[in-house]
Amino acid sequence: MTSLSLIVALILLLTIALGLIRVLRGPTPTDRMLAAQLFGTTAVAILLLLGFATHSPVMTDVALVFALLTAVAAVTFVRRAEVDPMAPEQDVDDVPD
Amino acid sequence: MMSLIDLFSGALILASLPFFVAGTLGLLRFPDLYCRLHALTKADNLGLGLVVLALMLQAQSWLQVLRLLLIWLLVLIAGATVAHLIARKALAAGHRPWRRP
Amino acid sequence: MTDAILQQPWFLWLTLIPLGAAILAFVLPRQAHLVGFATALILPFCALLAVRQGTLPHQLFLNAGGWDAPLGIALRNDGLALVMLAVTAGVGFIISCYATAYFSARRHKPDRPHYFWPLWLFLWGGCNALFISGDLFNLYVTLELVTLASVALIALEGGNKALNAALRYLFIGLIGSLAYLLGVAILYGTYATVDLGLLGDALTNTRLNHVAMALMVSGLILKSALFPMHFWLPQAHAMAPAPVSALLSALIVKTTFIVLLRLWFMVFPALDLVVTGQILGLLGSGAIIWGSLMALRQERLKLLIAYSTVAQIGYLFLVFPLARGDAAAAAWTGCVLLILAHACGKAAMFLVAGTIHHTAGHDRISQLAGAGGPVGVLVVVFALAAVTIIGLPPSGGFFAKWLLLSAALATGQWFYLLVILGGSLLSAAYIVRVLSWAFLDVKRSHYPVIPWVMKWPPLLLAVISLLFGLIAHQPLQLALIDAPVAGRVMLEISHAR
Amino acid sequence: MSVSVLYAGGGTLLFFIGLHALLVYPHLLRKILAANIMGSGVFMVFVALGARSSDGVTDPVPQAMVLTGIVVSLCFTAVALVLAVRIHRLTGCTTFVQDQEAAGD
Amino acid sequence: MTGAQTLFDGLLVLLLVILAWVLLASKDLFRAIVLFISFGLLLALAWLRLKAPDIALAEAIIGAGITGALLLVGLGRLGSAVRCRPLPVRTTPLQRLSAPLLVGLLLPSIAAVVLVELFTLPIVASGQIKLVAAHLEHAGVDHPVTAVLLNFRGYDTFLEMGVLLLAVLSIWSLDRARHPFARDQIPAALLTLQRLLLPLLILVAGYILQRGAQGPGGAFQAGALLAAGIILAALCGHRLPPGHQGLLLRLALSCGFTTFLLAAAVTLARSGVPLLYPEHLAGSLILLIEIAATFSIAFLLAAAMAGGHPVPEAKPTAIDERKSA
Repeated sequence: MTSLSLIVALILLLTIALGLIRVLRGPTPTDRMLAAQLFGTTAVAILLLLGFATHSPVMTDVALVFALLTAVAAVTFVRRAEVDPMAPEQDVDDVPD
Repeated sequence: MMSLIDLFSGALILASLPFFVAGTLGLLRFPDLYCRLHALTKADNLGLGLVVLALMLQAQSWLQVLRLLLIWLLVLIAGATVAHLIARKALAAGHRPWRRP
Repeated sequence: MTDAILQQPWFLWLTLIPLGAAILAFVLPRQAHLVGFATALILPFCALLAVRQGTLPHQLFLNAGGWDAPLGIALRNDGLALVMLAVTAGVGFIISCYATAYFSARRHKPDRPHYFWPLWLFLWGGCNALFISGDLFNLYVTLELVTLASVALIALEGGNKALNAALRYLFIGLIGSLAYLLGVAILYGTYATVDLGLLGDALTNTRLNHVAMALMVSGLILKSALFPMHFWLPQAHAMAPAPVSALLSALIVKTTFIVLLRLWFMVFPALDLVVTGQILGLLGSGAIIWGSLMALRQERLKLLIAYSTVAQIGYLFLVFPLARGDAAAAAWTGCVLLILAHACGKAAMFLVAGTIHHTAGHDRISQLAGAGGPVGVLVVVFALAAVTIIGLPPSGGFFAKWLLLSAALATGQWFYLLVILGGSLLSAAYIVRVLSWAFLDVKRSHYPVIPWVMKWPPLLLAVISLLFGLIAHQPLQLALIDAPVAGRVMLEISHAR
Repeated sequence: MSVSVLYAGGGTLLFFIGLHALLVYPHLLRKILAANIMGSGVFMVFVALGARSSDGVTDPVPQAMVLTGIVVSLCFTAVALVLAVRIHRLTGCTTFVQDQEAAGD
Repeated sequence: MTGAQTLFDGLLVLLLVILAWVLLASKDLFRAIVLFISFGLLLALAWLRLKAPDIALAEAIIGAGITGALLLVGLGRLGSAVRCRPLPVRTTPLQRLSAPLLVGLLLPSIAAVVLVELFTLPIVASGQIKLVAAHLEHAGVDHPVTAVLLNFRGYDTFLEMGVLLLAVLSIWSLDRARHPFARDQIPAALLTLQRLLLPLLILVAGYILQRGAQGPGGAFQAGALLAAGIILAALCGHRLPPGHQGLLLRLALSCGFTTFLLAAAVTLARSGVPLLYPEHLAGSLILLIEIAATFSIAFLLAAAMAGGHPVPEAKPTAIDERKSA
C-alpha cells in the first residue's frame, strides 16, 4: 500500500515534469497559468499520497493550504491580467499562433 | 498482508492515475485553450477525487475524513470557477474557439 | 534606585530604544522628527552608562531568552561592541541634529522627510543589535535589517540615480548575505552551533571550514565594498541626502567590517589564514591606492568624499595581515581607532558637503572657487576633518595609522609601510586639490545665510576628530576589553604615544 | 538519511545558478527572480544538512532559521520590486542605468 | 520502498535544478514567473521530503503564493522586455574580460569546490535535536520548531518582525499605493468563490495558528494565509474604508513588532534578560505574541502587495505622474 502510493506519487511528479512543456511552449499566458493550475492539483494529490506513505498526517494540512493558495493565485492571475495599462509589451512574443 | 480495504483503496489510487496522465496529455496535445481547459478540469478533479476517496478509506479519524473531503470540494469549486473565469476572459479578449479544419 | 539603573544592561537598551522609537515615528509621522530627536538625545547617555559598566568588572555575555549558547543567542558587551555603540551614539546624535535642520530646510519635497526618522531609527537599532550580536545567524538578521534600512535611506532622494544606487546596493547586499549564510549553513552542519565563541573553540583547520570561511568572508567584503568590489559604493553614498551619506560612510560601512573582524578573530583563528590575510591586505592596499587616485579625478565633492571612503576601507583591511604575533594588539587597536577617527572625520566631511550643496546649489569642485565668504567657514571645517583622513597629528587618524605602521614594522612587512605612507600622501593630494579651488579668489557669488544647525554639527565632529588623538587611550583601553588579540597591549600604546 | 546530501548538493547548485543569472541578465525582474532562487538554494543546504539524523527527525534549529530567512527574503523581494517599478516609471528602463553621469539629474 | 523514495528525491532535485535554470534563462518573463510558482510548489515537496513541514507550509504560502503574486503584479508594471535608453557604456578592457571569466570559469569552479567539500561531511549528524528536545518541556510549547522560533531563538524572530515592518516602511517611503487590479465589473462567479474562500481562509489560518503550539504551523504561516485573504478581498473590489487608512492601519501594521518589543523590554527591565519568559507564563505569552504577529503579518504582507503608502481616493493616475516626471 505505502509503496504503491509512493510509486503513484513518483508518476505524478513525472506528469508535472511533462506538464512543464506546456508552460515552456505557452503560447498565451493563460495556457501557462493553466498548466500551473494543473500542477497545483497534482501537487495536492502527491502531498496526500506522500503523507499517507510516510505516515505524516501533517501533509494533509499542507495540501489544504496548497488547495487554498492555488485558487487565490489563479484569481490573482485572472483579475490582474484583465486590465493593465502597461501590460502590452509583455505579450509581444505571446501572440497565439 | 493486505486487507480488503487496502485492496480497494489501492485500486482507487491506481484508477486515479489515468486521469492525471490524461489531463497532462490533454494539456499538451489539445489544440487550443478551451479544449485544454476542458481536459484539465475534468481529468484532474476526478483523479484527485479518487485519491481522496482512497485515503478516506484509510483515514484514522473523522477529522481526517473531513479534511480530505474539504480539500477535494475546494479544488473542485475553485477549479470550476477559475476555468469559467479564464474562458470568459479569453472569449472577451477575442480568442475564437478552435474548430476542426 | 541608582543601583537598579546602573545594573540595567544598557548595551541592550541601546538596541531596544531606537527600535521602539522607530515604531513610534512610524505610527505618528507628524511627530517623527520630535521622536527622532528625543531618541538621539537619550542614546548618548545610555551609551555612557553602557561604557561605564564596561569599564567595571562585568559579565561579558547576556543570553537572550535566558538560554545558554548553543541553544540560545549570546549577546556580547565586549570592548569592540562598546566602542562601536558609543561612537554610533555620538556620531548619530550629531548627525541627527544636522538632519533636523537639513530636512526642515527642504520642506519643498513633500512626504519624504518624515520617512527619514523611522528609517534612521531602525538603522540605528539594527547597527546596535549587530554590534552586540555574538551569534552567526543573528548577525545575518541584523545585517539584513541594516541593509534594508540603508537601501530605503539611499533611495530617499527619489531621483533616478539614487534609485539605481539603492537597488544596486540591495542586490549587492543580497548576494553578500546569502553567500555569508551559505557559509553559516556549512558551519552549522559541521558543528551544530552558530555561537561565535563555541565555534571558535570547536573549529579545526579543515578544507570544508576554509570553504565556509571563503564564502562568508567574500560575502562580507562584497558588502563592505572592498576594492575591487567597491563599484557600488560611490554612487550609493554620493546620491543620498547629506545626513544619509554621512551615516552610510561613517557608520554603516563599518557594520559589515565589524562582523568580519569578529569572524576573523573569534571564529577562524584555528584556521591557517596567512594567505587569506595577505590577499585581504593586498586588496586593502589596492583600495587605498585606487580609491585615492579616483578621488583625485572626481569633479563632484560628494563623489570625492565617497572615493575617499573606498580608500579608508582599504586601511581597515590591513589589520588582517598585520595582526600577527606580538603586533596583533597594535594592529587591532589601530584598526578600531581608525574606525572611530574615520567615523568622525568622514561624517563631518559629508555634512559639510551637504551644507555646501544646500547653499551653493551644487557641489562641483571647480566652481567652489572663491568660496571664501559665508562658505569659508565650511571649507575650514572640511580642512579640519581632512586632517584625520590624511593622518596628521594630533588627530585620531594619525594615531591609528601610527599603530598600523608599528605593526607593519614589528612584523617586518615593509610593503604595507609603503602603502600606508603612500596612501596618506595621495589623500593629502586630493584634499589639497579641494582646498586650493576653494581658496582661489575668482568671483564671489551671493550665498544665502546658512542656518547654524547646518554649520555647527560638522564643526563639532571635525574638532572631535582632530583632537581625538589626545584622548585616544580611553577608547583604546575600552577596545581591549575581552579583545581576541594577544597581550602586551598597554606597552604598545604607551610606545605609540 | 543519506538522501539529504542529495538535497544539499541540489541547494548548492541552485545557489550558483541563481548567482550566475543575477550577474548576467540585465532585466531587473529577472535579477529579483535569481535572488530568490539563490535564497532557496541556501535554505535547502541549511535544512538538508540538518536532516541527517538517524532517527528520522529534522533538526528544528535550521528549520526555524530558514523560516526566518524566507520571510527576510520576501521582504527584500517586495522592496526590490517597488524600487524597480520606480526606476521604470522614472526612466522607462527595466535595467540598471549603466552610465550614471550621462543619465543626468 | 527506499528505491522509490530515492528515485523520487533524485527526480525532484533534478527537476528543481533544471527548472531554476530554464526559468532564469527564459526570454518571456511571464513564463519565468509561472515556472517560478511551479518551482515553489516543487520546493514545498522537497521540504516535506526533508521532514520540514513548517517550511513546506511557509514555502507554499509565501514562496509560491505571495511572492508569485508580488512578481505577477510587478511584471504587470514593468513589462517583460529589456528596455532602456541607449546609453554609452563605459568599460575598460579589464572589465570586459573579467565578466566572462568570472561567470564562465570562476563560478563553476567555486561551485565544484563547495560541492566536493560538502560531500566530506559525515552522513549522520543530529545537530541540536537532542538539546532542543531536552529543553522542550520548559519552552511553553510542544512543537520544537515553534519553541526554537519563539522561545530559544525568539530574539531572532523579534528582529525579523522588525525587518518586516521596515520593509513596509521602506515601500511606503518609495511610492504610493497603486491598485494593481482591475476596477471594472467583477464577475459574479468570482464573488461567489470569494464568499466561499474568505471564511475558509480565515478558518484555516486560525487552525494553523492554533496548531503551532503542538505541530507544524504558527504565526507566519497563519499570517500569510490571512494576507492571501486580504489580497483576495482586494481582488474582488473591497477597499479599506478611508478612516482606516491612517493611524489604525499603522497600528495594525506595527502591533506584532510592538508586542514583541514590549515583551523584550518588560522582561529586560524586570529580570535583566530580554525575552526571558517565566516558565508558567511562557505558553500564554508566546500565544499572545503569535496572535499579534499573525494579525500584523497579514496586514504587512498585504501592504507589500499594494506597493506604496496609502493615498486617499481621487488622486492623479499613474499616467499623470509619468507625464510630470
